Amino acid sequence: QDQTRIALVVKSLGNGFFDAAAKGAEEAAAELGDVELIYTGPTAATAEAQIEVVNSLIAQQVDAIAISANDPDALVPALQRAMERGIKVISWDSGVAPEGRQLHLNPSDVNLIGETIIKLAADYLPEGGDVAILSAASTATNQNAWIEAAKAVIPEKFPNINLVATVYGDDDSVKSTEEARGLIAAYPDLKAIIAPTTVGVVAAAQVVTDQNLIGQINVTGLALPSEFKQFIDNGASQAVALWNPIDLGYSAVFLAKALVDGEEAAPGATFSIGKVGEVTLDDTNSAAMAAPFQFDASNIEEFSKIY
Amino acid sequence: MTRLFRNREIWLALAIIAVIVLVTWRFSRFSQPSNLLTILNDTSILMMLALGQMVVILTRSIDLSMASNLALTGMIVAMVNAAFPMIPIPFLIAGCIIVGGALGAFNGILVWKLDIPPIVVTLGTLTIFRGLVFVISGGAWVNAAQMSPDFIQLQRGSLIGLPILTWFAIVVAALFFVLMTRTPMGRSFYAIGVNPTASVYTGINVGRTKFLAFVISGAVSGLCGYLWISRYVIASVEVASGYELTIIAACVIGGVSIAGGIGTVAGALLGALFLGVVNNALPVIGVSPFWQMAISGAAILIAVVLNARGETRKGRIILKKAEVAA
Amino acid sequence: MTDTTSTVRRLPDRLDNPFRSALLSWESLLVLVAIGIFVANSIASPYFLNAWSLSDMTFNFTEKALIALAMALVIITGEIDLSVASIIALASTLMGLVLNAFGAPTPVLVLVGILTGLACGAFNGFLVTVLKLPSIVVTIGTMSLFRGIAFIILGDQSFGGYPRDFAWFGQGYVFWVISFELVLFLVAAVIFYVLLHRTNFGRRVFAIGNNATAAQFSGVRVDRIKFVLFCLTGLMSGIAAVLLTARLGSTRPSIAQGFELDVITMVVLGGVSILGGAGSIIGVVLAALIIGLVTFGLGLLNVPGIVMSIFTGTLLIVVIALPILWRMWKEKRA
Amino acid sequence: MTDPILTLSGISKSFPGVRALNDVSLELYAGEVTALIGENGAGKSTLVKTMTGIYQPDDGEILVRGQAISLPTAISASQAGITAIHQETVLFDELSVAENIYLGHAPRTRFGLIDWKTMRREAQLTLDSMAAGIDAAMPLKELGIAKKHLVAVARALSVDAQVVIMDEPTAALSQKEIEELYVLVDLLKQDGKAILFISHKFDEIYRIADRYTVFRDGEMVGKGFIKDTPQNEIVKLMVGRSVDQIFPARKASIGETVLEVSGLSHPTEFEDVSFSVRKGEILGFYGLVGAGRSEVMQAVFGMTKPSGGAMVLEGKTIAPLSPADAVEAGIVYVPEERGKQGVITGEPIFKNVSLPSLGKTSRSGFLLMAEEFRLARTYTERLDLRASSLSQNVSTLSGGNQQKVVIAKWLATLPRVIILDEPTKGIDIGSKAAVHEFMGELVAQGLSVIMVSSELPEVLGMSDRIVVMREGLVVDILDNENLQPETLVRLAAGIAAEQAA
Ligand SMILES: Nc1ncnc2c1ncn2[C@@H]1O[C@H](COP(=O)(O)OP(=O)(O)OP(=O)(O)O)[C@@H](O)[C@H]1O
Ligand SMILES: Nc1ncnc2c1ncn2[C@@H]1O[C@H](COP(=O)(O)OP(=O)(O)OP(=O)(O)O)[C@@H](O)[C@H]1O
Ligand SMILES: [Mg+2]
Ligand SMILES: [Mg+2]
Repeated sequence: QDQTRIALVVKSLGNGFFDAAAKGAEEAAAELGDVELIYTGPTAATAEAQIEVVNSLIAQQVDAIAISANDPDALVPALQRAMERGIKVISWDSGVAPEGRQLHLNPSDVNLIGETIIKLAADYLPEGGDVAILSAASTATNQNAWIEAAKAVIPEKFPNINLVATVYGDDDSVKSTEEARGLIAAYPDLKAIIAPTTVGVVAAAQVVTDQNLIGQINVTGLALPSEFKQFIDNGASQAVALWNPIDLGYSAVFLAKALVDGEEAAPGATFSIGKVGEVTLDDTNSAAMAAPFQFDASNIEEFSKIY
Repeated sequence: MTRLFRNREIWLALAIIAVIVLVTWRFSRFSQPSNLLTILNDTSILMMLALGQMVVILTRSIDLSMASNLALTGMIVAMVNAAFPMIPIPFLIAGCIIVGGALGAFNGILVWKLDIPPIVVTLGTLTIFRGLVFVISGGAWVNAAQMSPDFIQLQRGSLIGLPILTWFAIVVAALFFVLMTRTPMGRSFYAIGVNPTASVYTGINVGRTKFLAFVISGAVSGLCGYLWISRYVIASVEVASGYELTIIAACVIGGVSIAGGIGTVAGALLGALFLGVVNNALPVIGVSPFWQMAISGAAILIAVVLNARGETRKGRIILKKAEVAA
Repeated sequence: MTDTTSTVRRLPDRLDNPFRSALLSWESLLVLVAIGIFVANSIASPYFLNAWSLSDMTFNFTEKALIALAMALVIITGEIDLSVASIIALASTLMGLVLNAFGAPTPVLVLVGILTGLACGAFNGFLVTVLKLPSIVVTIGTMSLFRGIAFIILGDQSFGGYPRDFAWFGQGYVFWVISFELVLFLVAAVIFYVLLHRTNFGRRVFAIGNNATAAQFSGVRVDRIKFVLFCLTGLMSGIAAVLLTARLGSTRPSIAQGFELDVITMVVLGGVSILGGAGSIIGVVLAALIIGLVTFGLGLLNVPGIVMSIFTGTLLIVVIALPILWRMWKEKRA
Repeated sequence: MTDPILTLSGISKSFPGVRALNDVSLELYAGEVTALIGENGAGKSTLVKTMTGIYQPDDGEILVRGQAISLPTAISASQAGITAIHQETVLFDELSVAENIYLGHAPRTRFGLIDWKTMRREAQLTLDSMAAGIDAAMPLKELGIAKKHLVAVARALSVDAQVVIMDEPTAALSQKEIEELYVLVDLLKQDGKAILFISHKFDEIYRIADRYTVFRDGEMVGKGFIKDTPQNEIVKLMVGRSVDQIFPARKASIGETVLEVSGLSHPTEFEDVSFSVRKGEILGFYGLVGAGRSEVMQAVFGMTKPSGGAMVLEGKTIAPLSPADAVEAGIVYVPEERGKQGVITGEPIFKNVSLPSLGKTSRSGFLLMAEEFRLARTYTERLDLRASSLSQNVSTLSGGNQQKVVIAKWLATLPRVIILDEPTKGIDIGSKAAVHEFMGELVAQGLSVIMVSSELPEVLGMSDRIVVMREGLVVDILDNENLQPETLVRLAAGIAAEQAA
């Protein structure tokens, strides 16, 4: 067949972040010309559901799979089978263990993200204080990596920040809301909630707004500007950060296409990712796309129109 | 007095108070009125859903589709609000009740006219309704930014010191109380649960009564669809996914017999409140979130064992001696 | 009976023609449905008719179908087990635990998985038969409890690093495209068929489902049989846990979330009466196949899983409703 | 001669496979009791249900005072002035007595809500007028079975009706309550109500009925005035042949003791129950309904757990923990509630019969259907079971034939002791004689039979010895020789004790 069929598999459909990524992927497909994009994923963010999706992609003999995984290990056997059948496999956003993919595209550098999320809170806490993390699923690879990195950076760079708890909202708005309430109830001196997930950050900001704690508790983390604008506006949050998911989807398609076209994924290799620039693989065949971008009152209006 | 203590609602209320006292003992802030009111508010939606489910369970049926109904109605109302923000909220609420009721009526018709077991019907509509959420929304979420301020703020307002959401629960509970104790329809739910064949002899149309029970549970789900979406300000496919079991758990803890015919409004409310208090207490006393699930599972089992103890039918007693002792 | 000896009437074994009733049975309806979907799939997707595709398809349902075999028996007795998916989670977690803590070899892992399932099933069975609690409530409770324990053990961690020979249970092929999972399922299906339809045990299972009180008055050890069935469901869940863990190569506490409803859908679609007393293993096997065909076929068209669930939900209701509508229509005409 | 209040004519009703009623007619007259008589399955209850809006007749018309009416629901029947005490209990355990009486026609307040106060008051009035001694506010589940039946009667009387139907109202009542019911029927008669009375007991039919109508196999085969018709004529109409009401002579030779029960106790139901039964003996258990006889039998059968006592079967101490243990030991029990405890409705005859004997009809746990059919045929044919085939569903059999299936099931296990709990309750006269005949055969074969019965003639006619129970205690054990019925009644009702005191 003449068209290159690339499947963009996301953690779950309907998530604004991934919809934005899909938009970028479409752009890339249009730019490359001979690419047919299949945008798919489960509705509930589970590994089993993703495996079924991968199985059907294998049966359809697509040329490449670019996946943001719900579990780094559970998908390995299925993806290995895909590779055995000649399908190119890359992971992006949330990675798969190295043996289950040919390369991984990090949205940004793990350590950089870890530092950024703490810095977002610390910047508005000159005298320091208690902060807590509201994460996504306890199994989410990328969130866990960022939290590890954040914990590592606290003692030396932010000694007066006291991380009191890490809780998990499973990227479910209800669970996230409950966990945020729990944090506020359990830690009366809490000064900031850091939610490195677009679902959790909205839930936490809504709770802070509902409980009239604006000004006392600052919500921060990783947020989609379009979903989060109102909370910057009402002061529940001072600033959040995120990379550009459109660029992420765009880059993933470029990388997948490059592999299909015969480029080798090996440590040190450099790939062009169209208008975004280029990336270089490290010794685990991972690459980082760009530094996270910070949104605050000064620029949220503008970006909320884009994604 | 002994009769009072045979009453399972009393025991449940005592259990709830015990949990509150225990937690307060370590964290005095827990029993502050404001926190207790917050818990009540947090539990309001579950209370209403439990009441709807109770009516269905009383008739020896079960409605597994309530959470999906809630998600579907919620998505519809969110999309309508996003598209036509000028429609007044009371109209939207009425619309939710009608849509939810219609979805419930679909379950009810299958149970009534085709005589398919309710668990099968609602197992099917559980997946169908949720699938429809995806179909109508195309998988996209409706988020806070797209909803009108009124839509979000209505339930957050307060009236005589209580949030509007709590008032919704209070009004719904009062309506259910009148329905279940003072109307022929309410009594017929009990009757067909206790003895369906005998109900026919008293002129009750068993199928139609079940149908009505499903319409009621559907209407409640619909109402809660709006309340849920405006509370958590996000409408997505996964809204309240798996919540049907929590609703049933609340009923069971509240002493609603899964075999039908037994259950009270107070019981269902307390059952929901019990889950609300426990869920609220865990993070406060610093129990790792990973313990939460196991603890609520154990709570359900303990409640069921205790309820069953109370329910061991003290059939009739023949021996005079034993009668005196009892 | 003084004068009856002369007028003893001979009772025939049966009046209806067994061949004719087999033709009109639920199973034949399911066979038609299955063939219909198979043909539709072949037309809709060029990738469907391919040995490897069909083999991959079986992975989508074999673990659930294994549990459905045992669940069918539980439902025939009028009980239900909603905790099966949580049993998988707990069994998988404990397998991971013994692997990571003691480096246990594959046979020990398999044993731990199976024994955990059995123990969980026995716990359910105890609550249902000894404490006389309704099974639907008990298993809603243990559903949270079992998975909750997995969460306590694992927290945000995962267990991985399962040995290669262990992975074979979930990924290995016995012959060409015939996977170990499929073979195991077929063998189990035959065993369950014999157990339910050809043994005294099965006959008693049906009797309990039809009228547990009368069965007990007839000397059937109702509680013992129910207890065994809950253990059996636990056991099958344990086996499914071994397969699923081996297939995924890792354990998270959220493993197998939502399986219970899929399993019950298979059982009900297979013609097992949710009210107890009726059902067949052949029906359950066909229903598993139908659900596999539907989901895989729609997957090939990249239909999202949630939309597939509309199809399975509708299929469930329509397949149950059709015979009823048919009967009503016939009655109206008569 | 007045015109009838209610006239049924040309009524037909079919169920899938059964023609329950075929062109039957019936007239009910004000101030008179009409007895409806027929064998089990003759269609009596079906007719009642068509008259009360529960079933719709396929054909025919119902006239009230000459006006043709249709009764689409149970409520329309009570509005038309027809009320009934149904054969099945129309009662709700979890509801209060008052609500049981008024469910479906409860008094309302101005706002259309149920008026609990009025309801309770009216219910209490009705109950008191019957001298029932029941508190209307009580939950029904706390009443004994006989009192429950009185509630059912009160329910029927709470409707202001011209036609009162009673479908076997005395089946679950003891002698004292039966007498009170007769008084009630007389009062209704004086009020000018038309009463339809269904019963299998001829003594009571002759006592209270004015007219009779006889059904056989869904057809009306005769009617007339009771006082002009001798009993054997009605019986002949009913069964199509003449039947002796003579109990078979007991000719079995009584041997050594087979089962010895001593000091059997239960925390709430019975205490210190001791008796023994010998080979070839029929041991009768007499008592008022609710005396605890069934509970004792179920304890012997391993169904309920006794709190104390011992049982010795043929020299071996046994302690059955479940019916399965009892069956293995050789004790079997034909329960009182046939539909709930006796037959497995929904399964065919042969599966019902073979269920306790599966061990014998199978090879190493695997079913052998041919063996099952053989076993089932042997025993059902011995009992002259009326069925179309062994694969017929037992739920489609009449009550008497269901009872035969239960007995066949137990005979196939070759028991030592067979306990029959109310073996002829609700069974028509023809089948009754067959059951009695058969009990005679059982003892002749060397079995021991324990027969629980509330019917005096049956107890006196069949038993070798009689155990009388009252309120969970054994009052006396009597040899059945020249026993006066009065003795038994006095013992069972505790009158003797009072006189002595
Ligand atoms: N709902 C039903 N479905 C099928 N057959 C029925 C149904 N109800 C009654 N029958 C059949 O109709 C016939 C008449 O039954 P009915 O209950 O009227 O008898 P009956 O005269 O009241 O007997 P009994 O003295 O035992 O109460 C029987 O053969 C019975 O099996
Ligand atoms: N209050 C009650 N509620 C429900 N069922 C009852 C009640 N009282 C008695 N029964 C049932 O009615 C039947 C007769 O009661 P019981 O066993 O106490 O009396 P009995 O002396 O054995 O009388 P019988 O002559 O009817 O066998 C039993 O099957 C019992 O379970
Ligand atoms: Mg009758
Ligand atoms: Mg009895």
